Amino acid sequence: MEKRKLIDFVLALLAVIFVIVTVLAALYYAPLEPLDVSTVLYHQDDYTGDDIRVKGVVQDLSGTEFALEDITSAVFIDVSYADSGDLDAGIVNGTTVYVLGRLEPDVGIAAREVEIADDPDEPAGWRSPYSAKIFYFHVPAAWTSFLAFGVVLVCSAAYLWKGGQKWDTWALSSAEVGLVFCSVAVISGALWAKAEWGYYWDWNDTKLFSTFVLWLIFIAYVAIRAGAVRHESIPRVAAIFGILGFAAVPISFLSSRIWTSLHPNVVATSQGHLSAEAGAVLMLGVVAFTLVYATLFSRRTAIERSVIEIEGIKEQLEDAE
Amino acid sequence: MTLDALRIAQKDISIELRTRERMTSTILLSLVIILSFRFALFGFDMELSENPHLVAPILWTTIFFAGIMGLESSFSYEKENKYLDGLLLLPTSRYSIYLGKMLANLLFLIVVDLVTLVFVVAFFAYEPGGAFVTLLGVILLGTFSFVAMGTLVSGMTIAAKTRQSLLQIALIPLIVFTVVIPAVAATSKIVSGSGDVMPELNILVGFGILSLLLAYLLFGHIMED
Amino acid sequence: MGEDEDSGPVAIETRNLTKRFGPKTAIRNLNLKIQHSRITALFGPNGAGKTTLIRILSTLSSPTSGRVFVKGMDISNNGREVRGRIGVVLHDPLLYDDLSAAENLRFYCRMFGSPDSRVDELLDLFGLRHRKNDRIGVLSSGMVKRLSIARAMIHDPEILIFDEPFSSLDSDSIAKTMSLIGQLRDGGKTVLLATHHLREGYQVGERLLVMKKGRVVYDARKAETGADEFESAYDELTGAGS
Amino acid sequence: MIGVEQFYWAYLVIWAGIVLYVLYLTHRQNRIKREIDLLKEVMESGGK
Repeated sequence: MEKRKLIDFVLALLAVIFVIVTVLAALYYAPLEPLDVSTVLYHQDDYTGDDIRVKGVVQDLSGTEFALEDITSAVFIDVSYADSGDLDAGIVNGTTVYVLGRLEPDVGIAAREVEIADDPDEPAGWRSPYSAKIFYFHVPAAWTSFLAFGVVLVCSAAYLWKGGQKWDTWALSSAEVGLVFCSVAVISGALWAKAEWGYYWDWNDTKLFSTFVLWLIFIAYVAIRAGAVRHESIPRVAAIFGILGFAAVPISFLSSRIWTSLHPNVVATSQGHLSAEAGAVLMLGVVAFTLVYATLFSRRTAIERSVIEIEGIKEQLEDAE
Repeated sequence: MTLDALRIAQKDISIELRTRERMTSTILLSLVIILSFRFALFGFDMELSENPHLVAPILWTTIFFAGIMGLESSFSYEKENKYLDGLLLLPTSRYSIYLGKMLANLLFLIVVDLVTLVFVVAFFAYEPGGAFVTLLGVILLGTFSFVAMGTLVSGMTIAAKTRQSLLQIALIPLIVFTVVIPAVAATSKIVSGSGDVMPELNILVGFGILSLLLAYLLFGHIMED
Repeated sequence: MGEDEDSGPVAIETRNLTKRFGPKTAIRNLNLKIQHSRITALFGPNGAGKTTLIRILSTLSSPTSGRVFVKGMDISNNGREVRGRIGVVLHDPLLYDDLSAAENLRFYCRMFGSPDSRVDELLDLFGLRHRKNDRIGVLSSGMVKRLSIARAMIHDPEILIFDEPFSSLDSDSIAKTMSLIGQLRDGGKTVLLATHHLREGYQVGERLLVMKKGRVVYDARKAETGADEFESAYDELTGAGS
Repeated sequence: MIGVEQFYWAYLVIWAGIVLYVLYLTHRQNRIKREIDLLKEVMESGGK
């Protein structure tokens, strides 16, 4: 009993520490700094398939030189052309390049992906680059919800296979906590979409749609369990539903990769890879959210155990009568 | 197994013919929905002959609403009146019970579909013309797919013994992608006379068969106390 | 748990049967053998686990652990066969209010694979032929009870299980039901009945079992136990009447 | 388009949601603890 409390405490402490570190890192370590290009000293475009790779050396307003090396598509730039002219030029005088991570003069911005808009009227890069930092919370939240629903799948299967109260308790707890994280992912995504796309939700987007369905499924799961009389058939039905519902997780995860989707693919695709800084902060976020999940999960199971204890006591009382 | 399922379906149908409760209330609901659409669109001076793509949402909104209402009473009729144990005591597999219920629901909903189609044709002066057979095919397949999963989930929510009915909340996320969108998309294509509906039909048939398979695997588990 | 010393062929056997509903234990590690061609009466206060036991024996409910054999068949693997061998009369009549007596019986008759002539046979046996075309909803509760027994006997099962056969019946119907149960036993059927009607249960039963909190706490043969002796033992065990 | 500073609301929304959930869990836990204590009291006093 005491050991469990100690583990809970350590988990909660770690979660809080990691969350604070992530927030600070997202805000300060991986800032998006605008680099207002005043002069393009050297500039070269290479076409590889659909991508434009840009190399160049530019000066900002203060005259400091920055090397832009091997800039590929995707992630973090607002291209506001001073004079919309030569599209192929990519970077021209007056371009504002938002760079993820610290700007280090002279060292350059090597390997930091910057997207060059194809059309100045419809920039394909981030319209609202600061909002893109929600990425450090949105992705870990989505990942944690997938993890949580994975736990629901495993525990539900184990419950059907072997039986045993604890599997059911774990599945229920994981579903509820996972729903919280799924809500965070959906809401943060919608806020970001408003900033970036100009509207909260796009119903034609398969990624958004499938995640929404996933969200609905686990709302249904929690609703089936909520307030229901404790009876053996409910855990069994819920377990079956949890297994069916998990089918939406791979659909949600893969949808933007299988079908065309507005949703950016940043992690683990050929479309873009993260810079070392962004990757590090993202990993930090994933660890922090997983720890928060573990803490909440442990608390939720404790509540469920107490509920069962209460029912046990009540039964004892009835027996004593 | 099939014979048992047919007998259970026949029992449901003869009860329905006796009481006509389900059919009357569902068809009335269908009428109300269609009339609401009619007056809403009439207010905007819209005619279906000019906007044939409106047929799809009107038709399927009605069918899904009426269908959920019908599915809900399918098992709750047995449960609330405490007949369910009688079915479970029959020397047949649980899957036959599912199949029987599914067939009765399917037949019931097909009647509602046809009546709704008549309403749409009558109130909106919509003429399917040559597309009639394909339209009917899509409606039947959509209904089949909907009923196959709906009967399974209906059994589930009844077995869960929750106080309020959770059929809608549990069913809708499962059918949005798999039934609602393909059915509406295919109907839109047919009424506007453009596009190939085979991909949608494949999804509907595939999901219907998948539901039957899932029911085969799960229905025994669901119905056990 | 007292084993019955006169062992005949066993119709129903439970081995380490346990049933839990969440934290509640309805049946605790029950080992029970029910002999063939005999009337076993199961008594016990509410919540003793009688109904749960009957639901498990009739495959409506599955055990949490342990096994149950009906005529040597494990019910968890042979649900269909077991259901074909047993007739179950539950508290609810399991007859559709909206269908007539004959229609109800015909439905069950076909489902159990018995010939349709069995319907009239049973209606005659239970004296309900004149009401065969009436809806169940308009019949008296005594008639419905008799019909529900007819429903359970539609496939002429070897084992009959009754849950509270005497409740909500007038004394005349109770007497009829009791004599019917006696006839069944004389016809070589195995009968298990769960009831809290002590007197009636004692009268028809040959073996008397008392359950309390999921356990069998009393097991005796009627031939060796007087009615008063049984009643006082029951009161003492269950704490009733205090 | 939402401005840069305004967008920090989004982070607040996320964390506020999680904190609210933690508060809800704590509330439930406390309520259950009270109930357990009460039941135990009843059991000790009424256990004849």
